[in-house]
Amino acid sequence: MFLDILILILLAGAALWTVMCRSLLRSAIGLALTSALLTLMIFKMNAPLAAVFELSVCAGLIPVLFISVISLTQAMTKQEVIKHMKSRLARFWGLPLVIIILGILLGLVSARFRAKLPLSEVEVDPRLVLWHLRQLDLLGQIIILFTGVFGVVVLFKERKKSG
Amino acid sequence: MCASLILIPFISVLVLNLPIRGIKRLAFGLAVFLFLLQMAAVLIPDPAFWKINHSFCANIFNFELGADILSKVVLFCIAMVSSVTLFSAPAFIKNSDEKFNFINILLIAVCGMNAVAMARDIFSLYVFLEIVAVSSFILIAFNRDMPGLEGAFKYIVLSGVATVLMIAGIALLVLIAGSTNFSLVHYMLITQNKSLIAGLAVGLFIVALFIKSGLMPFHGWLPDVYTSAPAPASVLLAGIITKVAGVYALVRIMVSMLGFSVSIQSILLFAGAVSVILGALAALTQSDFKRMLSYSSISQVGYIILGLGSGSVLGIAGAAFHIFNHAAFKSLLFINSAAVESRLGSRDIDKMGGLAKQMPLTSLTSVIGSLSCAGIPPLAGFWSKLMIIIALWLVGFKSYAVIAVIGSVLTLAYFLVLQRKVFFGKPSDEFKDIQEAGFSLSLPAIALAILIVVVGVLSPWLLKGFILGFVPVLGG
Amino acid sequence: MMANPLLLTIIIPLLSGMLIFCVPKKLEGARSGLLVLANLAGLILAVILFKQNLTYTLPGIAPGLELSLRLYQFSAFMLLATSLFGILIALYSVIFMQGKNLVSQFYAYFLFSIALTNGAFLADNLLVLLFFWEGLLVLLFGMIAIGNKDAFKTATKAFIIVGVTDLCMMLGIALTGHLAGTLVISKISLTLSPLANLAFILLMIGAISKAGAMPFHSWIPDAAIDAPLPFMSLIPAALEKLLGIYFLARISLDLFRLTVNSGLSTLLMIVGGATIILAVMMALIQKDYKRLLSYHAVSQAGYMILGIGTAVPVGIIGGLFHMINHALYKSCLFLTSGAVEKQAGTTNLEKLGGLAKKMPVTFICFIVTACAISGVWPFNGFFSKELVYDGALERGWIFYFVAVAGSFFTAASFLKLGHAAFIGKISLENEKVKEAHISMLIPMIAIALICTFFGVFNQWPLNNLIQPILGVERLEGHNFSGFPKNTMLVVLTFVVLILAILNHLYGLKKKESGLHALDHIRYLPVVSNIYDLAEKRFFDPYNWGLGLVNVISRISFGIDKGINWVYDSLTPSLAYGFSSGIRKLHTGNYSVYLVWAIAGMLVVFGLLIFA
Amino acid sequence: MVSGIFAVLLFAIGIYCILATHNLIRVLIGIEILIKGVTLLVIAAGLKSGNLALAQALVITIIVIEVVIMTVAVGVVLGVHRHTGSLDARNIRKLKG
Repeated sequence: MFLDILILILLAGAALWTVMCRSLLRSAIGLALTSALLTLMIFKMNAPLAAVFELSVCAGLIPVLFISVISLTQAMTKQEVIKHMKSRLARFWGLPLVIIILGILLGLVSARFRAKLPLSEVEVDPRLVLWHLRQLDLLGQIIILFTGVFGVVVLFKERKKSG
Repeated sequence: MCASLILIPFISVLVLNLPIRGIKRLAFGLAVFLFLLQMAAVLIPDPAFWKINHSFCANIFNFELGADILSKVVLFCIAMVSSVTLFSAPAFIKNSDEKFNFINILLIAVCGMNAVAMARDIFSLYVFLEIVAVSSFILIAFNRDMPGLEGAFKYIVLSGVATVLMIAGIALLVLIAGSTNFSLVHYMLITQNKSLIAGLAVGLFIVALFIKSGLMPFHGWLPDVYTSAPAPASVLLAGIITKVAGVYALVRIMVSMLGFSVSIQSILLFAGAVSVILGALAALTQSDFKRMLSYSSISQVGYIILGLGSGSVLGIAGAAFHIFNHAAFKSLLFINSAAVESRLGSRDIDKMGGLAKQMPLTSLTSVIGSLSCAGIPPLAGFWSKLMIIIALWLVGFKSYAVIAVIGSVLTLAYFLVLQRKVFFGKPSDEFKDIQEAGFSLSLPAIALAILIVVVGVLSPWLLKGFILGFVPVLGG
Repeated sequence: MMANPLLLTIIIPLLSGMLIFCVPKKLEGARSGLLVLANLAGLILAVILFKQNLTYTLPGIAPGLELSLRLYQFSAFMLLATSLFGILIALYSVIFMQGKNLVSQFYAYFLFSIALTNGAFLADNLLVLLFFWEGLLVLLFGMIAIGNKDAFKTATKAFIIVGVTDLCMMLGIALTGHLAGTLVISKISLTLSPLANLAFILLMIGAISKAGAMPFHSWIPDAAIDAPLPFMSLIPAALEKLLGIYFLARISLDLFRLTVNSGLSTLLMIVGGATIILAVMMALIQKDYKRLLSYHAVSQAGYMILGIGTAVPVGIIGGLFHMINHALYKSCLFLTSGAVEKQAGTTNLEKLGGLAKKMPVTFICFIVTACAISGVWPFNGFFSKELVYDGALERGWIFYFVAVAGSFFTAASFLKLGHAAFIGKISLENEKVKEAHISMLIPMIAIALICTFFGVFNQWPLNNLIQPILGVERLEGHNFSGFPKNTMLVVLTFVVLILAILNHLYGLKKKESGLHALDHIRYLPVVSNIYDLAEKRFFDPYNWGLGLVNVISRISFGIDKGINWVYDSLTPSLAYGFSSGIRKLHTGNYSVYLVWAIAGMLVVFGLLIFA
Repeated sequence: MVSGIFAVLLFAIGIYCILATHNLIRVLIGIEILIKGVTLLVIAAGLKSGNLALAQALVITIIVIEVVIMTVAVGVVLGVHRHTGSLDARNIRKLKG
């Protein structure tokens, strides 16, 4: 239990760092870190299959996607960075404060949100659930992947410069 | 068999993309054929078709789907608006490759919307909502011009937040009900005492779908998106996508899963009333044709939500009828705006005037669309508004009924402004040599106008059966 | 479903009206043909439906809202009358409207009016009635507005007056529905109570303003000048009178049981009496053919209201008989004025004269119908007026006196009119005037013949058309057909008519001009002052209203302007202000939109969790 | 329970990031953090109610959808960059009123 809470606190911390750090590149790395910590947490919760997906896709693929975008776009000049930093500080200093206060508040009121739980079912393999009970979702996954393909075709295709 | 409404469009997308020479040219015809087929399938009341496990596929595919009259109304609207969009596309998208892509994305969006209309599982609903959302992102940014990209980005942000709220709601349902099936969740929600978590879950769903359907004050993205999307895409978006992804989903979830309570009803009614009035007010001074129509959309969605909020059979029947009507007249009006835009190259209504002479068909059909939207008898829009107002009155929300009537007056007001500025009034010299819009934009407009008039005139004879059809929807 | 005959009576004219819009301008013949055919179909339908009892309920829109149509004795009779006037005036307007502007609009409105009037007669639900009634209001506006260049102003005036009274009627309907618990006309039967009295008065205002009684009449004479002429003989002379009196009869006979000694009955009689005398006095001094007729249209409505207001069977029968008689001869009179206008180019009596030789058929029709309106035996007006006199006498001599005085002035003014227009010296411009076109003459002759028929054989209309409306029970065994039984009254009537002729001869001798034969009345000491005021429209409540607003506006910064400001500036500027305020809130920044959404979310959570 | 609290905290961080940042990529990162929080919530709910298999199935689907959305979003951001030459979110306030 203690380990769980520690991971969760680390997770929140990683998210905070992701949001607040100056460099966009580090933000993307922070996101990967957050995902990795989340993977750890999911794994701790006895959900290894979801954990694997989270690790490979969210901690791997998405940060790579972001980093590639960041590398495609040019960085800011130094002056801009300095100017930017000041305004960033003004905009973001409140965040940790908000998070801490919110955490305490939620801890206080959380006792009221107690659900009456139905009886636990017998543990089944998630793969069986996915393949037998949630076929519609699988179809949805296939379709959305196709949608993504068309999205790439439409949005990434280099068009002839027409002005 | 109703699964075929999802599978066939998807399979046709797959087939169209096979590396066969010349198959791309079939895309347009195939899509038209599919949409007509879908309309026919909805209108033919073959109960066997709508049974879930009908054919041999039952052994392989195990889809949780179902269709009642509410779904059928929406399925019909989907096919109707999509075919209209398809017809209007060639006027704006000239490049044949781009046209092909457009048709593919349109088919995928239709596939997603059909699934949303028939889903009986909250998580599947979410998955297909996302398919619709992603395809609409692509459609908005289709031209990759700056306004389109800006609108798409705003939609991505707001829709992303809505998605997250919805998954959170699903998580809470998993926690308290252990399932995501509509009827199971409904059963659990009834049997369990009203816990705070259940209340939170309801709130999350309502807010998520309010954002998706663009009710005030969750509507910020909507005018920007409708305005910035390419003309055919905005027909699709305004006519059906946000209605299915937001409004229909909300109606479905309320009716089949969450059920009504006093506080939920008061939230729905309040948000509906605010949207009706503020949407209409905001539309009043717009100078962009499409932007005015998009605020009008917000206002009309408010009516649908008012009908839903009444919680009665009549109100929900009225809401469903209004979804249909809105699909008809709003896509008609967007087609009109597309026609004007295609000829004038501008959407600024302050600069237009006297187009009724140069574009008589567009002018006439837009008058029919506007009047139907403002609820003038005997056009179709009148009946659905009447049903909603009567439902509100009968249930006892009399002040909301009055608000609905006032909103109707405001609707008439801004459409009068629109008509006066665009089609009547002084013709401007700048646009002297304008011709009537081409065949591809006139044909859908005429078809929709005829549909509005015919449905309106026949309504008194059809409505009774229509309303009675909704008794099992609310009962089950 | 669609083929239900009751619906057909509404749908046929409605559809043909729409079709007329679609007919291209060049095919004038097709338009006219469509107009006549649609009316002919209506007439045939009305004849077939006559003496039938049918009900038809529109499929329900909402539970508890029963929208039904009902055909029975009374409405069948009204339907027949409407379609009769429809076909005759249609024939007439085909010629009259030749070469005028906006013909297709006029034809379409014509047919729409027929459709809506039929609907109003058939309605068995106050809401349905109101729907058709308000539709007529819109058409009224449209039909006047397509007249000459001042017509728009007159149309606005008519719209405001009739609109205000319709508003009263709407309130009355709401109140009646509240009291009776239903809006189905055939199920309502209220006894009089203070609240019911109020409801009755509100409904009555609607009814008598439709019938054109004082003080809601003032748009009619203006419209007579400005609107297209067939409109006058169709709407104010025929359809609106029929509709107004029909509704008045319905409310006093069916919806409320009007009793003899009730204040409402007296009120109706006072309104009727005042309308008779005041309007006819105005008619006396008119110098325009159409305007004079239109004041009579107002005045004659007074007889009907008086008759129904007496609440005794003889009066009611008289009032209803007078309604149909009046519709007949007044539309014919308007048609003669139209013929004169078409042929001589003017209806100004100063410029007319000696047309009897040039237009003999028109003149004969005029004579017949003028006799009918003045109550000369053996024309129809005589018999209905005698019945009304009888009823009025039963309720008090003063009402009888007013009615007879009205008759005197009516006769006097028609003597003047006939003299000025048809006899006397012919002016140079009118030397070449010819008789009107045959298709304009046919309706006139037909109506004049019906007038005579209804007079000589008054047993037929009374026994077959009018008396069954009241039913055997309420007639208490009386039969009012045949020659009037009260010989005293008949003699008095003849005396009055002779007096009128003598008066005319006296005036003629004094002024030597038919037009000015009544000037001695015009310039009687007190009367002349009143007339001066009247000519300045002093007695026009519409003008009172305007004057009042002006006076107050002068005192208190202008309520007139204030009201205008509310409508023209405040409401729109509020709306526009809100609108631009809302627009300014949409900054285009997605963060702002997201903040709204999050704030909305928190509110929703708050409501759901803590409520 | 504890996971629920942290899910809300992640949600708050994500929303704050979207609201406060001026960089389009960071907006997407904010959305990513929102999804992270919600993934945690789904798994925790599944664990608590004994429906872990279902929860895992849902999470896998969510992740697939997330990737596609992010890909399309990145495409849009690149398009904006192509037009304006920067990733500044203040550039996309042209549509208003």
